[in-house]
Amino acid sequence: MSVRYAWLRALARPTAAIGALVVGGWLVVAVLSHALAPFDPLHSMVPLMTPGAHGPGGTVFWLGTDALGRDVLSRLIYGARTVVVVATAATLTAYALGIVTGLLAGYFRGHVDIALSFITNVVLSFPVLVLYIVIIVALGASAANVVLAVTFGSAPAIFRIVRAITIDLRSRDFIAAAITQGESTWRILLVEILPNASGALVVDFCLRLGYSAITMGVLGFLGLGLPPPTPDWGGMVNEGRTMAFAFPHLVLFPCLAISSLVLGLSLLADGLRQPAGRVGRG
Amino acid sequence: MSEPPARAAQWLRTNDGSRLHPAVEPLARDALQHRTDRRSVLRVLSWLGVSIASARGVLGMPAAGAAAGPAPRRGGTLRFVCSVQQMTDPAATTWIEASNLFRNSVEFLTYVDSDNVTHPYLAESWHPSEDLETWDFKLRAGVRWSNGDPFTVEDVVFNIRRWIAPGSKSPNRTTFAAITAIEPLDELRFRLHLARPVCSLPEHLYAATCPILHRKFEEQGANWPRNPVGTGPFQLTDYHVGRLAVFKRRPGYWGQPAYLDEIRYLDLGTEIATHVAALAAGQVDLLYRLTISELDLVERFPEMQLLTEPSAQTLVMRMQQDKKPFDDIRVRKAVVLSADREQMLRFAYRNYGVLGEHHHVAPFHPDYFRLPPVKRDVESARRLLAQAGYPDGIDLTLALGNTQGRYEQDTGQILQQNCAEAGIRLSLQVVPAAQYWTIWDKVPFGMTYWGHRPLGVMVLELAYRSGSVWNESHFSNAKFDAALDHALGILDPHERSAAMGDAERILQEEAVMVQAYFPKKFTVAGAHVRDFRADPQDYYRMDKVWLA
Amino acid sequence: MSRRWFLRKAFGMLLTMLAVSFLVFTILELNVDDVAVKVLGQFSTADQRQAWLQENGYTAPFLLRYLRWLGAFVTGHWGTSTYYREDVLTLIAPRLAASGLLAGAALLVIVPVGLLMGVIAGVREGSVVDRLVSVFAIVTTSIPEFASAVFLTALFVFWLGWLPGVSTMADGFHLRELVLPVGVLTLYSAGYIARITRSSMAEVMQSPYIRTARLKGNPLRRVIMRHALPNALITPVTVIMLQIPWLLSGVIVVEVFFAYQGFGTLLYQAALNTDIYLIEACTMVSVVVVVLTQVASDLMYAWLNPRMSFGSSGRAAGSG
Amino acid sequence: MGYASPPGVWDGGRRVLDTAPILSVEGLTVALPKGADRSLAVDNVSLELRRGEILCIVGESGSGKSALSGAIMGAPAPGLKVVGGSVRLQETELTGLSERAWRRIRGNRIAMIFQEPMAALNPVMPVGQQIMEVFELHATMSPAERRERALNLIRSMQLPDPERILRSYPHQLSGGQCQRVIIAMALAMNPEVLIADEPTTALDVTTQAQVLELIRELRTIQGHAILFITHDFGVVAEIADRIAVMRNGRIVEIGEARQVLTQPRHDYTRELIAAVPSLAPPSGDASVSAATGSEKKTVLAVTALAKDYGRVRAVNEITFDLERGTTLAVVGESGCGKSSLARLIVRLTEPTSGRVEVNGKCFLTLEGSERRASCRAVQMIFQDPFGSLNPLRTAGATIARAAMLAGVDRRSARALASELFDRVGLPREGLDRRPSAFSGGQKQRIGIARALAMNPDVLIADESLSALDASSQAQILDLLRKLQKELGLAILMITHDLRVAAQISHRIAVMQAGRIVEIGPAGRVINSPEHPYTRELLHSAPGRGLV
Repeated sequence: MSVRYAWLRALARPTAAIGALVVGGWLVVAVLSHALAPFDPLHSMVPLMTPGAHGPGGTVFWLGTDALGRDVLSRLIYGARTVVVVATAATLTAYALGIVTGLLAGYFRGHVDIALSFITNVVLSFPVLVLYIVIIVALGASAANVVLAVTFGSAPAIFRIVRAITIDLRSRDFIAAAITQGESTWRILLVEILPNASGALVVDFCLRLGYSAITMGVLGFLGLGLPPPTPDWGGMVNEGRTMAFAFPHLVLFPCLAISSLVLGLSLLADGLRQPAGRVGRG
Repeated sequence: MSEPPARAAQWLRTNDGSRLHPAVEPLARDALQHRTDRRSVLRVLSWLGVSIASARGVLGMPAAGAAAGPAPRRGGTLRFVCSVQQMTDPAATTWIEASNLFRNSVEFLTYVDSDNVTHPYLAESWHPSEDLETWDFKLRAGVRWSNGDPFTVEDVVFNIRRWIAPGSKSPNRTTFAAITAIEPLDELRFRLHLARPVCSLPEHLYAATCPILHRKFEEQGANWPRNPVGTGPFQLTDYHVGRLAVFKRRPGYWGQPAYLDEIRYLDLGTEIATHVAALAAGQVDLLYRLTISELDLVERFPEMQLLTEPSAQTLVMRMQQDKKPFDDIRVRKAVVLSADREQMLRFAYRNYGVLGEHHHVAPFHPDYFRLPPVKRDVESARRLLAQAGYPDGIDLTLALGNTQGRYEQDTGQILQQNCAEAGIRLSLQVVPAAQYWTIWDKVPFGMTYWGHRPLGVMVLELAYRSGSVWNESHFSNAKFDAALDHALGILDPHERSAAMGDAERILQEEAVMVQAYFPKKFTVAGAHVRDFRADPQDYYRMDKVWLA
Repeated sequence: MSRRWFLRKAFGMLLTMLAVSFLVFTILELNVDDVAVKVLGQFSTADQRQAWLQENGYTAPFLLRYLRWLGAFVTGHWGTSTYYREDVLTLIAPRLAASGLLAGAALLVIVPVGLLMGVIAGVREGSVVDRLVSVFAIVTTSIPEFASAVFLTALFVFWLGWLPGVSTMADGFHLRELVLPVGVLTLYSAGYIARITRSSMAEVMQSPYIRTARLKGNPLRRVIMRHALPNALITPVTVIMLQIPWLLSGVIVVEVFFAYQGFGTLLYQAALNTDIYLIEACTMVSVVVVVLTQVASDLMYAWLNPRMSFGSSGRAAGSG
Repeated sequence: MGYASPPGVWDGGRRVLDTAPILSVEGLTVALPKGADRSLAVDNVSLELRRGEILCIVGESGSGKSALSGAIMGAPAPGLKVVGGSVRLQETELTGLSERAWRRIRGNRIAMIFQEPMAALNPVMPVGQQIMEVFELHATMSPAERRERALNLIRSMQLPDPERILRSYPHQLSGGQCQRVIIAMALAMNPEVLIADEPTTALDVTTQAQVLELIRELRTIQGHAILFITHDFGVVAEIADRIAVMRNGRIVEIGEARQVLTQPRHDYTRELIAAVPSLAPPSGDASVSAATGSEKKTVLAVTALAKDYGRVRAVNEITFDLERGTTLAVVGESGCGKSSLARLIVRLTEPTSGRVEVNGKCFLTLEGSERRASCRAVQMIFQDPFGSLNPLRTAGATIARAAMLAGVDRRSARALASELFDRVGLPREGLDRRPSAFSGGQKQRIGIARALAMNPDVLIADESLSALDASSQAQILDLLRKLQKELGLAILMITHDLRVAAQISHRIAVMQAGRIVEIGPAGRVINSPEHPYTRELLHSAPGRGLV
């Protein structure tokens, strides 16, 4: 069965199926946030209503309202859009950076490899949060800076994965064949090596998306995330934390949201890992 | 009190036995005939050196603070959660928390109680000249510094000269700009010469930045925590910024010794919910600050004493008139007109507070003058914007630092929603608290927290007089300064509030700021903490506090 | 694998630290007058700042300043913090000890729990236990630290009231205050360790030498203890070593949430206050920790895995 | 280590010690898990084994021979289950035993020798300790006595410096030495039955010969009963007393070695024997005429080619010529540098010194586009069929791409691909399928088609047959011969198997430690080798009995 069918067959596996369902669900919520959200997430109505309370004009605050009287459910829905957009953007930029450097280092080895690996090592040994804060305090909090910060955090890890795969594939005979047949280096990298690495990379992409979502949550939690009033899960936890004792709904629902998204992504990654990564037993 | 007013005046005495100031007798008569409220008259009399006991007798007011309760227990350590801030020179310290720390060890010439009545402190007595331009003070005898030196007029002269010196970084330079010279008369007496009459001078001497430091303070490095010499009831033993400060009771204090053995100030960071949790777990006894978001948490613990106090503290969202686009008054007016004060108070502070009127003077300030009510008018805001050349709206940025708590950011977000209705696209630039204090007077449109001041005039003096050290809005208006000087010179509270009206009106017309509400002040104490009274200015004297 | 390997490792380590120090110094002290404002406060006048810059040698060329700073750093003069007004070294020491205590306590729980789960799941691959451990691992590593902190606090502080909500150690050390932070750390990383141990154990159980051990007549328990474990624990142990840097500077969220005065909060506060000298010192300390643990984990790997051991007694004359 | 027994067919002169069988297996049946290609791994197998006898079980992979050995040891591979029949070791019936009882038998009364010697030993435990463990399990001995017994065992395995071997880790020993340690471990408790599961498959020729010699002595001198499992009929011919041929879990033929080898009754046995390429070069036109063809044109000339890896000189001053339409086989054991030589010629690795000329033009100094244009002349096919093709591209696309690189336009490249598919004997519809849909042999054919797409003058085959089973090897050899005749291809065949070299090459070069020790016409090198190393190679080649 060719590789394409492998994906479909994998998705049938329970872990991947649940993961795909959860992630798909949040994706739909993010895309259709305008339609799904019962209220305008930025509009203050009645402060600190408990979940299920009735709002003005027969409406119901299913998940209650926050300190500023904004509907928590609507902010969760729009928060999904923020997370999906920003986390994906960050992960894609990190991937672009990681793949290019990883391929070059893995294929050419020698000085290129030593230099790039050293830079990665330096960035990895830098305390990640100081990196985030320095970037954000220096440039000010905005979606672009969060993307930059998250990219800086994930690119080294992606570099290492791509480099390892490239080194392994480079020793395979079909690359030697391509070289002896006069294939150009760029074609070998992009047509022969990268597609074969895609299996493992897709698995890591799912995990990396999860880490980016967590990082955004942490930044929001520490008050370094997106500027108010952007609905952002981490920010919601940060805002609601002080009143959590009396109004747990302010923090529980955003935490459940982010955990479920990341769990979905991890399950998806784990489910997809079988056909692409580990050689079947026996 | 049926005593005929004329004869009543004769019962009044001054602390130093000097002749009564001519204004005293008419003021007492007005109070007795109920033409002005007796509390504000008592306050003015205390300025003029009249002994409070005699004044209360004449005006028929009960002796203040005759606490009947159980006898206070001596001893014990009080753990006070309060941020321990970076501080070297008390005269230039901007934060109230820091002033509360050194307040235990260094004292003031006068003491203003929570009813705004000025009492003798290091100055035993004082009396002003008729034209209120010369003030004679007599210091308390037998007071010793913690390093053994005697407390003399030399110390006071060193301090006052230091405040009003041209290079001084202390806000006192503006507050006491009127003082032209200080003339020591003898070991314990000195005279102050003023350029213009300032009736409330004794009350100003109790401002947070006016403690009397030892005369060799600057010679010994001008770093008080490192060389904590003081005349007060406690002695500072160790001071670590951001962590801990410890004061122990000092033997040989001139006054009545404090009840507590030791006060430990613990800096538990900016998360106030953490402080409440620590209080609930019995790890601490007293919190310095509680904001609206922790209120519901505290209500869950009935044994905790929730102390609340109306306060003139407020959030000032001011626009710098010398920076684009705020140099155009129509833009400023549009912002002020679109602000919905009720909504801000309701959502950001859950109605625990009093509405402001965009001029920083609180309704309960004695010298407040009621102006016609402020109405929100989005339509005219939109029209003004169009006239100013922004037909399809304008992009503005409000910088804030949540220095006192999350309600600052919430207030900002309500303003954001309000402005949106008028076509103003307001974005919030939230910076870490410490970071905000480095840019608070530089950002064109910023939200700054201002602490309580007993008098409206004190606030306007500090924040809006041209060239004042803390004039963050770079507001400079000759008519306003004149109105302020005029108000400062008037003794009679009734007349003074009329003069204040002009100053308030100018601030409103010039649309200097959006100042929506005066949030109530909360603090909370453990069950066993006794006689700790919340003070509107947050000036906590700890020597009367004891632990049951 | 020999002394040459160790020298090359040490050189790499040194170079990494130098590179990071240069990066940190450039980010924070390239712009000179920012430094002056930070140190003298926003009320200092321009000429005061200029005088201070002059006096502290900030007018020298950038590279010279960097070398001077590096020299000072190596000899222990880390400067005074602009926010705390205290010597940086005396600030960092107690905080490092606090975080070390938290990290130690966390490791004491994470390592046995993680390894035990991993081994049991690895031995009985495909069994119910294995599936349970995998699900536990995936779920716990997917919940961000601040979310699990919220959940645990809601459960143990707000609802059951068994534990204090805060670990400020305000009046002395209380073990009860460590329980929740360690709980959150364990939840987050025990699952990760279990997963790695499980896959390593499962792989080893399939290898030929385990079949040899069984066919020699070893009972299953002995096969696991004498043959499987020594091979299977090599990777997890090195991964555990790499958790140490995370436990020191990475757990800022947990320390901030519980107001635990550790190294993480100090780093966070320093960064918020852009407290230049403190950030430089904290960054260098965490880099040193990262690099040292990397070397330690390599040494541990070589020690556990004779194939990599250096200085072994030469190779028998085998065919190439 | 001399050669005790003379070469030649083993005439079965063994001494049978006693008639009663040590091990008797009746109707043993082992079930495969659901979803396997057949229901039973072992189907109603019966056999007997006596002391002092080697019973060889031979069959292709998947015939169930390993499942049988596992069942006899009471430890079938995961998923397999013994569902019937009995296994009796002298008087004890094994099939029903409890796990505890089985443990007293494994390693004590029945011991096993494994296929992958390096992997069968615990990498983190010294080998001596692994031997002594057997004594711990099955005997009560003091540690010093255990150590002494282990040393004696190592000494009896003719291993150098037993003290150091005792302390060494497996990665510090060679494949051969590890296998001797495993045999020592098996002999520790002097078991009644020894099961050897493909013990020499992973070893190279000379080491394989020594181990087989060792096992033969175990049978004749110490009278062990040995069950020898292998897929290589050459080894069977070398060592077996009796032979059982297995196919799909059933024994299709069992009998005395001489009778099964010379007059096999079952045609499957005949097929297996025929598939073993014989050592004698084929007579007839192939080898002789091409060499003396009229236009003798040298297509490849290699002079003094050398390559250093640090201080080691892997390829040392190699010089040879290759004429059009002829095949030169480079033979040598693993590590002699033959693969490095191939990679140097196609410049996958840059040589340290020496010249390579293709059709008279110097090949090594070309750079950039000129180099890419000229590399058409020399093409390579590789050893590992699974790694030689890009798994994501269809066979047709891979071949067409090669053609395009040689300058053919896209449309005609597609046509050339399908034409080459026919030429290498692959079904047309396979063009659009991915490599994973093909067998090992078919993948090599695609590799060949890809090489031919560039119309090369020289084809280098680097161990291209070693990963295939006997029948596929034979087919590929025929294909290469046919292509050589039709296209006049020059072939450089790199192999470790003398038989393969004998079957295809006109001339043979023998390499040892980076140097060519002997080169000449195939017939001459095989029948009257001049260099002692060549003689040793020829002598060690198993299955001489089949000549």
